[in-house]
Amino acid sequence: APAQPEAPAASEKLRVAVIMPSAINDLAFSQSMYQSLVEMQAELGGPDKMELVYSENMFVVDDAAAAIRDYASQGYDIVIAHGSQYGSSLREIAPDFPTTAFAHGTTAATFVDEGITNVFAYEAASNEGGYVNGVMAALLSQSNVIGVVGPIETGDAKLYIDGFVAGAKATKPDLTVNVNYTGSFSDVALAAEAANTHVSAGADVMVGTAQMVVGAIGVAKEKNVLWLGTQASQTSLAPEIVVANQIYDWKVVLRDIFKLMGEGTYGGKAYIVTLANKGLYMEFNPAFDLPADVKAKADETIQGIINGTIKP
Amino acid sequence: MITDFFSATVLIGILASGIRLATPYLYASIGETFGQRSGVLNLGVEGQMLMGAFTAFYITLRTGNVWLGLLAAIGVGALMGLAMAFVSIHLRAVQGISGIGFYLFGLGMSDLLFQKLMGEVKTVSGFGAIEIPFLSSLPVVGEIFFRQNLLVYLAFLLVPVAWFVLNKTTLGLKIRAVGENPQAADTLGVSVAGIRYLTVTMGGVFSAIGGASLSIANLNVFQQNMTSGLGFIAVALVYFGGWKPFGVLFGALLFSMVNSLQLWMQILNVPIPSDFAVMMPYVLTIIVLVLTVGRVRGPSALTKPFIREG
Amino acid sequence: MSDVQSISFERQRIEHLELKNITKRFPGVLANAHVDFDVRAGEVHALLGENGAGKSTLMKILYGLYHPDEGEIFINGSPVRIASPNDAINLGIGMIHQHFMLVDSLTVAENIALGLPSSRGLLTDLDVVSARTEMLAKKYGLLVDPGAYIWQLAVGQRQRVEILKALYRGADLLILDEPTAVLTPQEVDEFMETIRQMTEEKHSIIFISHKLHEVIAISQRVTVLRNGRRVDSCPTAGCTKHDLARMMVGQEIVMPKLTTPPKRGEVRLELKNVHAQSDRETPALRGVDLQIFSGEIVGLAGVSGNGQAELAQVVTGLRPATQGQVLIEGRDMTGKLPGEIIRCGLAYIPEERMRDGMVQDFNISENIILRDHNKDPYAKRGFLLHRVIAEFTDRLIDLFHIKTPSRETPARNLSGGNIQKVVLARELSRQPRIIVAAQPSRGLDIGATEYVHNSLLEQREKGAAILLISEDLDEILALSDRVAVVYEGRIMGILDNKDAERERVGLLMAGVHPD
Amino acid sequence: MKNFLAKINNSKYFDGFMPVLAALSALAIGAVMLLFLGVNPLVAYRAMWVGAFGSSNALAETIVKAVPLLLIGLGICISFRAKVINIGGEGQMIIGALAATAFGLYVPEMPGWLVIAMAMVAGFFGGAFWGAIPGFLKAYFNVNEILSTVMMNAIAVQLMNFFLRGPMIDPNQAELLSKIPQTARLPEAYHLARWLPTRLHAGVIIAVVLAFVVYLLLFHTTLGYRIRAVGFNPDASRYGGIRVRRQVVIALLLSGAFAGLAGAIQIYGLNYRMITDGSPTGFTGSAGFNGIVTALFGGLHPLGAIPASFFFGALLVGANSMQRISQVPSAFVIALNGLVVIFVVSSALWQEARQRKRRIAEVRDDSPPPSEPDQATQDVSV
Ligand SMILES: Nc1ncnc2c1ncn2[C@@H]1O[C@H](COP(=O)(O)OP(=O)(O)OP(=O)(O)O)[C@@H](O)[C@H]1O
Ligand SMILES: Nc1ncnc2c1ncn2[C@@H]1O[C@H](COP(=O)(O)OP(=O)(O)OP(=O)(O)O)[C@@H](O)[C@H]1O
Ligand SMILES: [Mg+2]
Ligand SMILES: [Mg+2]
Repeated sequence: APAQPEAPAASEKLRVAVIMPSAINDLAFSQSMYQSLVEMQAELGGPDKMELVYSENMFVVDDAAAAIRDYASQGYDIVIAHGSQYGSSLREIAPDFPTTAFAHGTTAATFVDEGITNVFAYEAASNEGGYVNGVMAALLSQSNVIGVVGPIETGDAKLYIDGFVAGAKATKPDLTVNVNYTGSFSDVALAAEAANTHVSAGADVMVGTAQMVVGAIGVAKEKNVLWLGTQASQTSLAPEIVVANQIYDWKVVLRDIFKLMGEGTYGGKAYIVTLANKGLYMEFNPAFDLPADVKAKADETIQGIINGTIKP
Repeated sequence: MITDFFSATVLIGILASGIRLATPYLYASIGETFGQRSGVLNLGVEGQMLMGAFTAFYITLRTGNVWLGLLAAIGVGALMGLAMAFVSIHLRAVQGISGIGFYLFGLGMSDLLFQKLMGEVKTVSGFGAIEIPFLSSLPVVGEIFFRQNLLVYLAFLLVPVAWFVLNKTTLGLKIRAVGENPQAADTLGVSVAGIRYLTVTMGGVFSAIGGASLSIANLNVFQQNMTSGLGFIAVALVYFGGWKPFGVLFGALLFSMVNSLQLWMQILNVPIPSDFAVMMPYVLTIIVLVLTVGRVRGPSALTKPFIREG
Repeated sequence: MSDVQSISFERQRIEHLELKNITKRFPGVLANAHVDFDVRAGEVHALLGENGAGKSTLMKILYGLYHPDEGEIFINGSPVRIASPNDAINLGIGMIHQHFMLVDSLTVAENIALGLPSSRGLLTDLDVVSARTEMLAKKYGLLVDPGAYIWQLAVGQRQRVEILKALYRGADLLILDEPTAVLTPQEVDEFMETIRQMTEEKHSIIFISHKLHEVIAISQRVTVLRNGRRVDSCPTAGCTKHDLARMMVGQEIVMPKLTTPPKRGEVRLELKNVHAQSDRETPALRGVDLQIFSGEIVGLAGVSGNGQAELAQVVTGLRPATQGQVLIEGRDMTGKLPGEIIRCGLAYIPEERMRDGMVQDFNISENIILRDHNKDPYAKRGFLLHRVIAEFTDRLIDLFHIKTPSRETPARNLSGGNIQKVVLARELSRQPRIIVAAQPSRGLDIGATEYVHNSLLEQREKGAAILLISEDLDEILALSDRVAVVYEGRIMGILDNKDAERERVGLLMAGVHPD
Repeated sequence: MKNFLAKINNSKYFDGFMPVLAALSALAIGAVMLLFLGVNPLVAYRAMWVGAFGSSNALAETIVKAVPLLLIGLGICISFRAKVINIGGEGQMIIGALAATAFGLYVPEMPGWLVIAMAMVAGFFGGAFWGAIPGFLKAYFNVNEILSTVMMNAIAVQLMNFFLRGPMIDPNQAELLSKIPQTARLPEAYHLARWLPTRLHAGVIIAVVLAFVVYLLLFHTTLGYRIRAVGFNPDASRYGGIRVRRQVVIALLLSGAFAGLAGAIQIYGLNYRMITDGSPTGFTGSAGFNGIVTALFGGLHPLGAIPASFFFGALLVGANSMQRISQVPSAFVIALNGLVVIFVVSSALWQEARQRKRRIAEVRDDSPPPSEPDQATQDVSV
């Protein structure tokens, strides 16, 4: 269990603002952060102890920039820019508010090298959970064909998918992993058709990342194909076929940041959430009857990654 | 690798998913065709689809009855259509902008309702696949054509029906006349406003059904902005089809099949970047139109409000 | 109006229709001021007036297209409310509009069936409509193919469709707003016959025309409007053209005529074996040879649809010649762009002025520079010189007596005759070396017609080579030094003014060589 | 008093308030929705007002938002006047930005002002190129521009994604785990001047100056004359010696060019690097569509587009501020924008009807005919 975090100033309320590129309930990237923040709020003792405000669907970069500046000037203690595309704006705004903390993900850039000291950076080693999912997928697949539905071929999505492919191939080298990208984060219908394509091509296990995969999960459910999720829990959509989800739990990062803030440090540290630091964890669907040997292999892989014996 | 393309699996896959992808376009584009043939450009299709998709989904979720969901979508589509009709016919608003207004309204409203009434992404059991007895067991064609859900069949049925209504009925005659020369139709006692109200409202209904075909038949989920630009493509397809139902059918199928083709190309490791694969349906639609260029002329009165100033 | 007569299909026949004290205002215009008008069964009542006098407005009120600001309408003594064309149709009123009210992309039968209940309920019954149309057509001598698309028809045929539309709906009262403006003399004769037949069957007819001889020939009564007011009404019997003209414009009008012999100079325009296709992609010109000299007017006579329109378009570069040559002052201009031909000093008064000659949404100044907008003195280095343009426009408004509130008025707000004058002013002020004038007086009142004719003669004096295309034989004979007759895309013959007798020209127009 | 009110009501100066009245009505409906959402409308609208106008920074943000709207609106003024419905502003903006960014990143070092100037030109040409394609297809292949521009938007987004994650990716990112699809940052020297501490940048000057240029172009040059003539009546234009198809291409090309310039200015004035989130509107912020609305609100008049873009900039910025301060869902804000657009565009009729009514009321029974009646014939003697 995590240690009690130290609130910045015991009496004062911590004021947190977050800017997210999609909706707080997208079952994916934005939801992962929102959820972590809500849990942090509970952990710190509710709205009286931590105020939380958010701007969702801020996919327009310069709108986000305006929001970041506005929150900062309203005196929020920390402004979290939860989207890699916001980096440029942060770099510009942060120097104007030296006593406000900023956090930015997913990226590794804190701009410390540029003399900016109040930006935290965080990213997720999503390839780790991807690798674990890949191992399970390979073992679960009877047809030895696996389908992957991606949005655009970059960033977190690509990282996850690369990890997944590596895990699958390491387990069964002759396995076929079919990947297609829909070119969109929102086209649910195309994601569904991408899934259909995988099924036609013989896939009996599928994965995917980003918010449009709800379409693909629907197909998986209908065609009774197994699904492995990432970013947030997707089990509720199809309890019959979701095997497990890699969950991003940003609380690890948030706790440390809040602690440092209490100590008067407003940035300069970069975090990577991993299986080892529990910022990533695998959530197994209890309703899914996962064969024991697969579960064992998964646990073994997780351990291996944590130990460093397996490089995803 | 190239030969893989000609395997039965791939061909069947392309055709079957092409047909599914084409379904929402067909509803929205045929509805839009009626509106445009009578002289009204509705750029708000996307908004109507989203509202239809949400309503159908939510009512189905609440009642467990897809038919009620569909009916509710029809109702909401009719309301959105009526509003569009009122604004463009009675208030004579510039149709291009008012359409964008309805798009924004539908985009925001469907999401707002989604957040307030549901809060999270859920699933329903929508219209299931209906296997047409005997036909569905035919090899190849069985899977492509005869194992789809009800709304897919209806979409394809809509095409000949629309053709028939436009070309063989007195209503169709009025619609065509009103879109070409409303003054002339008016002098013969045809109610230009009445016809346009009808077609634009109908367009709203069909767009909403198109949305419902996603949320309670094909995908069985609702997510904000789930149509993601589909409504605008649907409007473009009306132009592609030269304002004719069968032309629209051709356009919708072409666009959708190429879209599923590109998904296959990615799977079969055709060495082009995924972005270029995704581009293909858009590029090909334009190219086909260039190659098959005809002197199709749109309805002469398209976007022109009718005024009898006196 | 509490005792409004209810509209039903079993209505009574219109024996007597009266418009009383009708007033109608448009922005900036009093179109009708306390106008009284009436018509009886079996009678033709002609409505006369200059362009913009308010004739069409009055008739549109009767047909339910406009709502009067004041006044009432009575049928057989009881007041009626006509709120829409539908009401008018149900009361037995039919109207042939000044501009065709036909849907080009539909067939004749579809145009006729439009808005009528079908014998097959929801489905169209075009075969039934076609059959009935053919019967009606035979009865009134208005032959036309019910299956043809409107865009395929010549104007004369379109006019027949308009009449058939009204007859098909069983109109007791027919409003004919300038129905003859676009008809050939032969077609006018046939049309008059149709009207007579209808009055014999006790139809009431309101007839609007700028051609006084038609009014005299067909009507029993005449009412004259001027500036929206009724000037006078009187029986036609005993009236002469001069009387009517005086009533209309307040003074006598004498139509100008050629009086001097041509001062012929060099060949300005020459066509050598020109071939061209029509819009319907059928051969329209099949080897036209024609020369026009400086200082002369050559009239091109012919029944409409024999290639006149295409000839004008080929000369002006708006239609490609498929074969042959067009020479302007000796230079081969075949296939050149319209812009290049404009620069040769060619003026063109197009037949479809509303469509081709004018940008309706441009104001008068902007229309004045349509053909020379990028030339000195209107523009320098790509910039328009608005002051120069304005001064020039004002001069032309003055010179050509264009009735308009200002030079900033959009062309669409001008009356038909004044639109015409703007085109004329523009074309004639360009100091043209060649003028192609297609149907220059169509739709104009007599005053304006006189003015156009005088202008053409003046240009002839100045040495322009003029090709006058007209379906009005009187106009051709009055103004042409030589008359060329076109038939099926060929020149049937060219007659000198002195040899150009009506009969000879008529025979040539019918494709018959007199000798 | 009553008389006075009637006088105001009939005054033509009141016409201009009709759109404002309409926008207020939309906000009133929005207020009802807010009550349902459990948000105090007064608080929300105050946040909106403050967010758009409340401080010099707010005002600056409003103007910053208005700049691309104005530029794209100017292009729309040109193309719509030629009756060419350019829905491709989104794609043209993207291609313009790509061209301008590539220019700044890959040309050898040069004085800042020169790079900026040339990058603007690159953006202009990039957009022009992307606009010219549908223009050409329309003029010579009869491909409807609504169709082609919608398709070209989608193509541009994919091209952007391809370049930003591939050939043009920030060399630093290429080595990182996250591989954000973004270009390297442009050097300081290449940034457009800013009025610090706000984000207001010199792009606004470019845009306003260009509004006057487009005004001159449309109404004082022969090119503008031709474009307008073709839009009103292609038949008459041909008759007037105008090469109709060429004007169609030019109109779309210019329209695209302004969108491309808008893209370039967003990069050099605001973002300093190009980033994609993969979505169609992440970079453009829907300016390609909103620019159409802006131009039409401005009556397709370049100078009318200036206040119209300011109004929309304020609406968008204010709405975001409302979301932040009163925590209404962003969805509400989008729906509200839709309502405002619908209401304002519908108000044009009232404005026209008022004008018409006034002009009809001016007509008296004894008013003289438009000009002296018999003049035409009086002077002509035969
Ligand atoms: N819808 C309208 N809006 C504004 N003004 C109009 C309208 N209709 C007619 N007018 C004006 O009313 C006056 C009368 O027009 P009307 O068409 O009745 O003339 P007319 O006698 O038919 O002329 P013409 O011989 O040219 O056909 C004109 O000044 C015209 O400009
Ligand atoms: N929207 C309008 N605003 C102002 N005036 C109009 C408008 N529409 C028509 N008019 C004027 O009203 C008159 C009546 O229009 P109508 O349709 O009868 O054509 P017209 O101009 O009389 O035709 P023609 O050219 O054959 O004489 C015309 O003189 C025209 O200038
Ligand atoms: Mg008239
Ligand atoms: Mg007239």
